[in-house]
Amino acid sequence: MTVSAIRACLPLLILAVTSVAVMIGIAIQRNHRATVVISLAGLALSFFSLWTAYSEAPAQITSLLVIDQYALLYMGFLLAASSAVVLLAFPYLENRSEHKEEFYLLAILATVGSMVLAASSHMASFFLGLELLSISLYALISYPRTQDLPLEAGIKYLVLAASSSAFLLFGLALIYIAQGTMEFRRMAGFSMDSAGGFAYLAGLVLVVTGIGFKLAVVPFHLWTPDVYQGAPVPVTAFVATVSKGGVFAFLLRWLRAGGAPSEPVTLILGIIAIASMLVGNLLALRQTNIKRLLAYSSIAHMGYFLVAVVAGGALGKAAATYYLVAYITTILGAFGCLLALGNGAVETETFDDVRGLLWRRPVLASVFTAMILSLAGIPLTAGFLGKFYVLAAGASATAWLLVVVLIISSTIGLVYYLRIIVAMFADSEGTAEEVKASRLGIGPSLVLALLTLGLVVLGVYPGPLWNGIRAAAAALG
Amino acid sequence: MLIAFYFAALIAVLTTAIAITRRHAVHALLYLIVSLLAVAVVFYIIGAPFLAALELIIDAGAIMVLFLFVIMMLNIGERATEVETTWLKPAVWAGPSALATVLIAELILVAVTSGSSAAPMHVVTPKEIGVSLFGPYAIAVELVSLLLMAGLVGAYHLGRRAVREEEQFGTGTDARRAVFGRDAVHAGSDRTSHAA
Amino acid sequence: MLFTLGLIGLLTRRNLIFTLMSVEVMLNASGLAFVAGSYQWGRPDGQIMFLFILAMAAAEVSVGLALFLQFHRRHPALDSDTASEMRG
Amino acid sequence: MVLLWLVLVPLIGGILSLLSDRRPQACRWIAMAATCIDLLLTVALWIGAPVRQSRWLYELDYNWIPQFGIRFHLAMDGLSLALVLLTFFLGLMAVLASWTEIQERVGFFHFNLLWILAGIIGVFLAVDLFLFYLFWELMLVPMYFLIGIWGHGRKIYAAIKFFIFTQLSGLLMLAAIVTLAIIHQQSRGAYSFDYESLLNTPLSQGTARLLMLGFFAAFAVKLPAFPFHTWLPDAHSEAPTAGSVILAGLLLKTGAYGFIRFVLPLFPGPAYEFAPLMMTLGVIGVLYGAFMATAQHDLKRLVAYTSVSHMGFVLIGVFAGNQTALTGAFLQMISHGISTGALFILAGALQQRMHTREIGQMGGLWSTMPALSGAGMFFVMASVGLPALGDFVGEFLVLLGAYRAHVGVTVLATLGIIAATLYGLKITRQVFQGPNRHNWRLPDLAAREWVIVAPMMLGLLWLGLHPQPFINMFQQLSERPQSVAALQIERR
Repeated sequence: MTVSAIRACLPLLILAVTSVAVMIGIAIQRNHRATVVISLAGLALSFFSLWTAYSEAPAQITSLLVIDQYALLYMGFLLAASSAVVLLAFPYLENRSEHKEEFYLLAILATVGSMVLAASSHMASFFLGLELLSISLYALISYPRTQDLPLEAGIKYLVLAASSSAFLLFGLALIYIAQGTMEFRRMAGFSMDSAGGFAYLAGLVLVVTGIGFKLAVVPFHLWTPDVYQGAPVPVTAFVATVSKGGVFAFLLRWLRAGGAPSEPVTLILGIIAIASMLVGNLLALRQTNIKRLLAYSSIAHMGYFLVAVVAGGALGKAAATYYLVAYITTILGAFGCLLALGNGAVETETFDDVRGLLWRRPVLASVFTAMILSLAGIPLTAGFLGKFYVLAAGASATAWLLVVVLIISSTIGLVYYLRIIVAMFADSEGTAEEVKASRLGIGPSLVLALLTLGLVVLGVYPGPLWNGIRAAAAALG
Repeated sequence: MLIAFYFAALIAVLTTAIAITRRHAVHALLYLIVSLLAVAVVFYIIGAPFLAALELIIDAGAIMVLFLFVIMMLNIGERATEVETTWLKPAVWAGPSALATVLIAELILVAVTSGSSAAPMHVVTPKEIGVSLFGPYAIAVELVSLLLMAGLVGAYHLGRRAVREEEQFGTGTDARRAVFGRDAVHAGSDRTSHAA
Repeated sequence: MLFTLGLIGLLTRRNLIFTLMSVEVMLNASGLAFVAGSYQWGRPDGQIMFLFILAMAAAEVSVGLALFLQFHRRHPALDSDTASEMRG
Repeated sequence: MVLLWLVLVPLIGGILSLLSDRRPQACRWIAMAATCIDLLLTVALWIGAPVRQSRWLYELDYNWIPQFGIRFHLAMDGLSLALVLLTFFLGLMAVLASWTEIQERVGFFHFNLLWILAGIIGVFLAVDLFLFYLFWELMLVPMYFLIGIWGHGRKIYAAIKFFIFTQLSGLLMLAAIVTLAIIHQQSRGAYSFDYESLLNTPLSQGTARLLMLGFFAAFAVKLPAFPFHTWLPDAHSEAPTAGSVILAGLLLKTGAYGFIRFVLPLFPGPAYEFAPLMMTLGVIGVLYGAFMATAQHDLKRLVAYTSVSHMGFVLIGVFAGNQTALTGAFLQMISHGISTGALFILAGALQQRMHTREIGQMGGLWSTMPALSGAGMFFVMASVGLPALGDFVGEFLVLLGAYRAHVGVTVLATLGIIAATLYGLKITRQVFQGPNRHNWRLPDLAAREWVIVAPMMLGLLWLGLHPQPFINMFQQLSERPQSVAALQIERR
């Protein structure tokens, strides 16, 4: 390992060291606040070391990792999202009786896994990053291990994720058998017609299955609603942002590194995209639990991403990335609001819980409304510009079917987003007993404020970020 | 050689099929172990003796014992004793042990004949694995260590009893500690075996 | 072949221990495939991959079993059908 | 800079009134001040309008998202000037009309009201298509709240229906806009959403047709043209008075404005091709709206259907393909905004007094409220198209122009005017005149209501007796794009 290589993967190293530090800290003395401080410090240090790494980019670290502008950009998003989750989780965990500290340890490990995904250029690192992420998530999802719902969610996730990993591995193995290499770069020149073409194809399909599971797209979406509902809110936010973000970063790079997206994969992804958009939105219509609703809507959102991915080209990649950033910001904000609404013991879940919210806690309700509007893709929010870029990507690739489905399904989506808003604006006279509003801590308030700001900035003035994304996408090749 | 390969593979498939159709968890587990043994033999035959050993030690050994522990722990209670008596019947052990014997015989056969085998075969030695593990795959090894750490922490957190739970699972503690001890040992063995 | 069997096991058995075992079989099958690939190309990569799979399987199983233990304390049946309080 | 303030003042006013939610009276004054300021600004712009040299009277242009060629580009010509004037006039009336009607969450109400106005102004001023879409959407959300929170009856249903119709069509338009920009990029090498540069984008016949349909969807729903009108009666009748006024008086105009500003100049070829179809739709709208209106029992629903009828005239006028009809459509837009707005205000006033909108429950109101009934009669007559009032001029010019384009259409549309007298008579007979069977004893127009009704009457009279300033505003101050397009149609 040369010095420059170390500098290049400094963000990863720092975070890994942080996880060890947190563990040692826990071993010495359990102190919730100190653990949070260490974790945040680690995340922040790692974030700032991105610039150090940037000076070395692009760097190929052995054959496993490639630290280029693209990877660093995604790492930045992931780190930011992870920090937000940590800040949001603090008051949530503060009110619980069990051990709290391991949460941060696991969250940091999962973030490392996700970052490795963003930078991986080799099957082994991809697989290990993914597993690091999943295994941390199993434990995180069932973190309140004495309650039924989280346990159930954790078991469901475990069983399905483990089998999807097996699928993925088998697919990777088939590709390996067909090609004899595990580096993505070297796979590019492989042609379908040569020997092992069938194994390669089967392997591709299996890999797409595995990735599809992590992204929770139809037809691999079955776990999503249960996990979203069952897991504690910070973890749900984590699953929705850091986990999906990492896998998504990988997907883009993989398609890119394997040459132009090969025909069958694009076709499969296109079908998946359409199915996800429609199924996600239609099923979301029937939900009364907000967390489940957001789960189904996330399925639909993944469908929108895939539209940009399928569209391909420089515009498609950049659009997908922008959409991801917008989505991360928004969904973090939405879950942050849900967190702020609950008071530790009770989680806010149903429409009834938010009924008349506007008149009880106007500021929070406004923030939540902004988040929902962004999810729905109403102008002046990040979500709109994301959707705009995706639409532009789809139109420039003349994928008309996808564009039309996108339009129709996002109109369907409006119906249930509006239902949430309507519930918030309805009269609260019906629910006479006022939920005792817990005071928001400084951390969550800060996060929510920043997220709202980000939402508006992304929605109104996307120029700088868009430039960065374009550059990063260009670095991808 | 080829016959031996297919024979071992056949046993692997057969025992797996039996394993997943058994009603009793312990029976299934026993057959599964035999299946893993068969896979280990296959590894040996196709030139990965080091992996064959690892498969034996870790997969068939550690992980399966982990399963066994948990299955046993789950049955702690009133009906545990009578269930346990049925487990220990010789009939249960007959099938797996017979198959295992066959495998061992085959392994010995292969080991004896392999020296004289005509087919030139690339055998990946432990040294070769070690070199590439700490060469190009050094980062991956670090990742594995993080992975194991995550597993450890997660299992520790989830397995811990709830603070205010009744003491009815009193005997479980030691066993669980053993489980995690095993995990740690396993992690250690993984690392040390890399060094080999 | 092993992989398919594992898959069948996964789909048919409801008992959680069995599901986990089936997953184990599937992982093992993938590992076998990697080793076979390594054999075919005469390179150690596949075998190293198998090592990683082994490690990951161990971690996964330990977390999974811990989860099941916890679950068992609440629902002694250990049947994944009882785990359906939430609408699927 | 003034253009920016036109948009900003309502936005800021809205936020101010939201902040002073605790004191309802303050909110009302803030809202009134904001609309007044803007109204005065607009009048000043009108008076101080320079002699035209370029296409626009006033212009404002900033870079916004350069990567996509998106600019913050506002511009005003005669057409938008007139519509902006109408917007603030009706906005002021809407604020006054809801002075006593709205008692709950006053701050938030006025916030929504002012933001809708800002959105509408933006729509009228934006000449960057992306910006245009943005304002187009900005109108929707507050309108949704307005109907959904302060409406009556099945307000949620009406609000959602309104939202979904407009949003779906809006997204289609967005897709068309994006495609247009991409085609521009392919032919000229740079993305652009700017109106003027897109005007010169070369389009193949088929693409132009498809794109036009995208725009058409959005504008036809807003207008509303015949098959897309079903959201309108629900939304209009369930909305609070101010909401109905803005919906009928202003939101519908954005659809017509879109046709005149974008569809005709951007896609002259397809516009010409589709013109017969559009005029047919217009005629159907005229007749269908009029007959449906006659059959209604709900006063607000009745007025809502008259809007469908009147906007049918506008559609005919826009696609008739000559300057006369286009001018007629323009005048019709303005006067319909005033007359229908006034009718909704009066219907709201009646509802506030009688707590019903059933026409069957009314009758003989003349005896107890002579002033209100008189005003009602006046506006009904205007709506029916009585000479000397605004609507008459518009309809007359539309028919005159349409006669040149297509005789059959004109004859049928004239039938629509006759049908209009039917519903006009129905309102007059069953609401204001006849025996007072239910023995209503109700207070007559209050001073505040006089303040609302009188200017609207004056406005209609002005439009009816001396429409020349407005015609000038339309023909001279903004002649180029519209008339060019119209002439293009004529020439082929």
